Amino acid sequence: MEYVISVLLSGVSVGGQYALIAIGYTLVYGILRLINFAHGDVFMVAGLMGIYLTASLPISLSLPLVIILTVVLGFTIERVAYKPLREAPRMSVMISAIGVSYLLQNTATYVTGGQPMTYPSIPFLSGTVNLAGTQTKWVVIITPFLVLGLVLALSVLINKTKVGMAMRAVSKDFETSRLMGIRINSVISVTFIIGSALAAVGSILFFTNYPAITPMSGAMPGLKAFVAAVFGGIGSIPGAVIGAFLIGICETIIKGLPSSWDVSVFSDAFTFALLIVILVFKPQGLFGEAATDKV
Amino acid sequence: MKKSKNYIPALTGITALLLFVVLLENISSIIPGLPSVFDPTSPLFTVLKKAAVYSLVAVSMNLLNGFTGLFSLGQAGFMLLGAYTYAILTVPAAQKDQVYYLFGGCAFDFSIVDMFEGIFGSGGAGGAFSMILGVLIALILAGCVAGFFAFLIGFPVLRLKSDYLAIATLGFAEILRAIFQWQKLGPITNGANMIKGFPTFSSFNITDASGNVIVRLSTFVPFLITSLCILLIVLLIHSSYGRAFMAIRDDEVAAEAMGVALFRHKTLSFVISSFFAGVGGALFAMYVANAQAKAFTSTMTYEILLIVVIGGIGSVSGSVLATFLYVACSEWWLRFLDSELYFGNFKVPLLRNGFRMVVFSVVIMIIVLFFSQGIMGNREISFKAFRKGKNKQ
Amino acid sequence: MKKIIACLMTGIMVLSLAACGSSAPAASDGGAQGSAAGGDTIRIGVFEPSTGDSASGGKKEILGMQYANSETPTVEVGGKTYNIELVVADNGSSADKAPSAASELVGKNVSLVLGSYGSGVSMAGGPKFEEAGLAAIGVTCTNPNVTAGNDYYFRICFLDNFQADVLANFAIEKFSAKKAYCLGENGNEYDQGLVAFFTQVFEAAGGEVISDSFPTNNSDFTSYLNKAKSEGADVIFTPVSIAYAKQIMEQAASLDIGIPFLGSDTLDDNMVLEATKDTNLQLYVSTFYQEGGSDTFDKGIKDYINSNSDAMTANGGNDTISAVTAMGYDAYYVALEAIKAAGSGDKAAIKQAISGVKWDGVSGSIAFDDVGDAVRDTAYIKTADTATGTWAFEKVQKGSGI
Amino acid sequence: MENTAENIALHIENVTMQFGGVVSVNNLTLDVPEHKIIALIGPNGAGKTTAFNCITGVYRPTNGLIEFMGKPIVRNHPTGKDAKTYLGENADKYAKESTLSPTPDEITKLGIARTFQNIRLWKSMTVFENVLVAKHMRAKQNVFSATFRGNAAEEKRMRDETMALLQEQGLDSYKDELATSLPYGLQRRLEIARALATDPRLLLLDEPAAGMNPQETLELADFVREIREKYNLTVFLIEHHMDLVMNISDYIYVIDFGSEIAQGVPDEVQSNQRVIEAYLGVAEEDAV
Repeated sequence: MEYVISVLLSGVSVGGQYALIAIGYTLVYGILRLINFAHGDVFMVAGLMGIYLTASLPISLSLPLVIILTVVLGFTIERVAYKPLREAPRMSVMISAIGVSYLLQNTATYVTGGQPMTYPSIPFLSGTVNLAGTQTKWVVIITPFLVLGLVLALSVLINKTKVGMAMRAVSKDFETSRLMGIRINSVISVTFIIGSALAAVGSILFFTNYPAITPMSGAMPGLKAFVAAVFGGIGSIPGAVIGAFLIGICETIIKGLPSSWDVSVFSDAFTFALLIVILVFKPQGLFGEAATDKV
Repeated sequence: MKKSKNYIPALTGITALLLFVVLLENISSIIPGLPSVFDPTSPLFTVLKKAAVYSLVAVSMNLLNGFTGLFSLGQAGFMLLGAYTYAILTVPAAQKDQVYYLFGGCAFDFSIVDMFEGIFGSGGAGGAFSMILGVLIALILAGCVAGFFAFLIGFPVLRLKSDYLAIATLGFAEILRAIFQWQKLGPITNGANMIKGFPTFSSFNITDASGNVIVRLSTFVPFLITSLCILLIVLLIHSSYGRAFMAIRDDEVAAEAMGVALFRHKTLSFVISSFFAGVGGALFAMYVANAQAKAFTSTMTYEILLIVVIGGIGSVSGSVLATFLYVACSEWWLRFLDSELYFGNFKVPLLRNGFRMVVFSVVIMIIVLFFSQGIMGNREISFKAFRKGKNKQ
Repeated sequence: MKKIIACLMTGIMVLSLAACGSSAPAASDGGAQGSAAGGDTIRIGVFEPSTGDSASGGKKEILGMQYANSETPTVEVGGKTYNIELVVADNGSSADKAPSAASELVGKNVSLVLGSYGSGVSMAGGPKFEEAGLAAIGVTCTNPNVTAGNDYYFRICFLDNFQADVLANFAIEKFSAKKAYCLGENGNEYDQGLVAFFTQVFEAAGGEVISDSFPTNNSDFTSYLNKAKSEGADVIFTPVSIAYAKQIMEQAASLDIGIPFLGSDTLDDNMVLEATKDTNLQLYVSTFYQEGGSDTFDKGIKDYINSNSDAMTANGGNDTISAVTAMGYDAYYVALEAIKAAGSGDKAAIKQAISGVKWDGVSGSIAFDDVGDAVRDTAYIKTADTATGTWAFEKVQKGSGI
Repeated sequence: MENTAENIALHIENVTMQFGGVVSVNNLTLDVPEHKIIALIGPNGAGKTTAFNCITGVYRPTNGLIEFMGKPIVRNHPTGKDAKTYLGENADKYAKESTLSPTPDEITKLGIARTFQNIRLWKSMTVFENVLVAKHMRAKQNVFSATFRGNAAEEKRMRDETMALLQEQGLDSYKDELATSLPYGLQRRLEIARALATDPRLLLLDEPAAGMNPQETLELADFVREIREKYNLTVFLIEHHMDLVMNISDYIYVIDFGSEIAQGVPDEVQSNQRVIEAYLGVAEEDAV
């Protein structure tokens, strides 16, 4: 029983962290139809910033600064690497995203010297708590609630504010929205800002829980978060969150299966198999809308 | 028609290139005292070999991404299949126990090369002939296995739209890697351990009885195989099927309306591209002298994709050119960026380990953003263009 | 536009060729190049990862060689004094970058090669050295296949099967362990090899082994650790690379796992040690060298690290001595012995000479068997002192002799 | 049509196409007799192109039957979720028979070729290649014979035929130009030439005169008649230019909101009150 609880606990917390990244993917894809391959690496860079900033500044100052700098990074990436390619084929933008991801990983290798870096322990979050006989970190308990809170705030933003309305309009029809006088570039920037801010929060939670950061740390969570976004139906925020929790939980359950089956190595492969199955049988995901191509 | 005549200069060019490679490889033993760069062990030849291998993979990816408009990121996965097929089939049976030491030998207790040695004898010319034949057949089988898996996976995923296809094939490659690393399949794949001991490029060097190399062919062989494969791809691109692929790339709906069976042609392109990626994977295994699933990561696919972009999506010669530049820069010319450099007492700033890759990725971003056509766009280097230039003068 | 690129590329080409030209002196015909090449310099190639997963270990190994080089920068051969120059090539921790790094060293006319940390890269680079007739001395590549089938590869460390044997015996002797949980990275020959040998020995002794593999770039180990706990394992054996080890230790600490960990030589690293500080973890690692084994070496290298900021960074920001550093140090001296025995910087002569070299290094005495492996029958076991954040010597452990 | 003695090339029966809750084509039934020029007209958004897409296999109709040369080529009835939300008629009529839903290339192979409302030429290919690709479908070859040039005779035949076709269409002087570099009128003509290269018996033209001036439109009318004679074609077209429609059509179907509102020879249709209303909108103010 204890064991089951511990597996579910880590599943929920992993899922929550994926959810925060997945929202960034789903928002960007909803609007630009771009798989932002660099998003996972932005998440990794946010983690590194956390390390370098807390080394010289107090936590209360450095954490907000991490979020701000990550937002700046996300915004800059959009302006420099994606905006010039607005009229180019979708493939070019995706290649540009892969290029940015490559650049961020290589720069991180250069800066850290390829050494795994240790994330600082954050008071309270890093503290341990005993839950039904299983010891765990506070961050594990807090993550799902924080995610829910952020998602609620985000849905208010998207459904009740003018910016949110513009975002919805742009994701429905890019060209018409432009004709209707929506400033596309600002909307896209806002999207990237929200996505990056959430990735920064995600990085704080994730790396508090799993404190070693290598330049490749962002790639896997990034890809999985993308799968979660597809699973939930791309463009749908609740979909992405539910998808992320499901994937997080499935993954930890697979890892937790009896060793004699020797299937725990397939926890990542499972995510991708799920992706292929979803794409083939229900390409619009759980909550996405089916789109028909106009001929 | 006129078209067929254009192949004559192209063939002459390829033959000349191959002869040049043989000459280059052996020049240090013919003319002593040349700069060390011509030594058979110099980085020049390592780079040439790797570039030859990569250019095949890049061209195969270009066939899919550039000529058929299918954005697949599964290239590393198909290379993995090719590499393992080749390795498993050619490791001499006598060495299998040593290589598969964790698993008490391999489930496939035979080797194609051994099989032919049984027929033609293992020494002298018979041995050489057996090895060449065995390697060739293993290479073809490597391609076939990759092509077969492409056929299987293509059935569900080729119906997907561009970026979904990309992510699904990427996922497929990751799944393959996990399977090939699985310890339970160890008797076949050697689990996490690398498979080694199979014939590599150096096995093609002609040696005398005491093992001294007389004629080096270790760079020539990858060039020869790659040239043949690329020639096949070019012939395909210039055939009726190649035109149909390009029609799909330009406008899928129109292609279908004009009678191009969309799914069949997409599958065809995917299988052919994967076949050559499989052969490329086998050549890669020959280049690194081992096969290990760890090497075939998505980073490798990205690297090849970036080569294709640098060379120009839709240009075969661009891909080849870009591969040689890319490999030479990343593995040889730019290596100096990785070590500290002093001019007198002045220490050049920034230079330390990892800087090479940073510079490299910045250059790639510049190309992607500002020179999105790549080196060649969708044009080709051809003798025709050459002649045109002459006529203008 | 195309022209600009063309010009740019040509520019880079010319510049870099020039750079290559200036750094590598024009050489030499075939055989006696080592001595002819640099005049009075003998070059030793350092084939180590300084980027990629194993960068941390590779850098520490280089550190040992650099320190040794600063201590003894010359060698006297045949009455003439030669300067020793270390030529470093980064093999990027990956098998596809290793061959070109290897030929980079070959191209720079080194007389022999030291390295690498990690067996995979050594196996990938090995054929290049063999082809060039260049001997390589593996420092901490522990996979049996590195030297098997390659006449030119030697090594000064023990092998995986020996190490696994030692640890399995230690687990039985110290903890009377009946049940062991093994965790390794999927697709990593080092991890999986050790787990396999450990299982053999442990099961032969009547124990039970449960093993799991995690996928590359995995971060969440809590499921695995909880599983070990719920299965009632007596020891957890984690022969994983440094980044994962660090992650596992951190997570184990927060789970209050209460089971002793056994680690292989890779865990003998400051970063792992740091992760155990102020926790109640029990970590035991087998290693090549224990700090305190040679006072002069300890003192010397600490001074070297503390006086050199680059060295400090390479060592992870403190002056704790890693075993791989000691191994790098010993490897350098073995190389010097080989050069002396060969009587020149000629690579063929050196290759011939290596198998006869005997050297009492800081990590013990070193000699080679017919395969080219070091003859070793002991390993050091040390434990992490969680209060002080240092390693404490546990015992010298012998294998069961399988 | 009353005259049943004629062979019917294309027969559309009870075709309904529903997207979600929107019925684009509603219970459409019409006949296209062989060797005739038949027009399908209607206001914007009436469902004309959707009807074409159902015929050519781009969409699978929700319900209905389409026959070509007397053989059923498309047949479907609402099933599963569609059955519950189905808003059209005759849902049970085809339920007993097997469904048929060929892909567009299979339809083309049967002998139905089409052009597009918004020109869809292959932009990176030359005029010559654009037509040559359309020959690919009927070539006797496989990927091996094509790659190893075992199909040289077939390839030569394809090239010769393409060249002949271009000459007939007066496009031969542009043959090495990029298709998209042609003037608009010629691009339309090239699209038709490309469709002809598939050896069709029925040609579907989707607004062939869109964007043309009156002079060009007039020429187009002659051109359509000419190719009908030359290639023994049946033509089914969608058009907005009433001059053109009235000029060349033998018979006209009018649809609005997916349903047929009128049919007849040009004169009948021209004077039909419902057609005029549909095009001009009901003058509600006047009616009050």
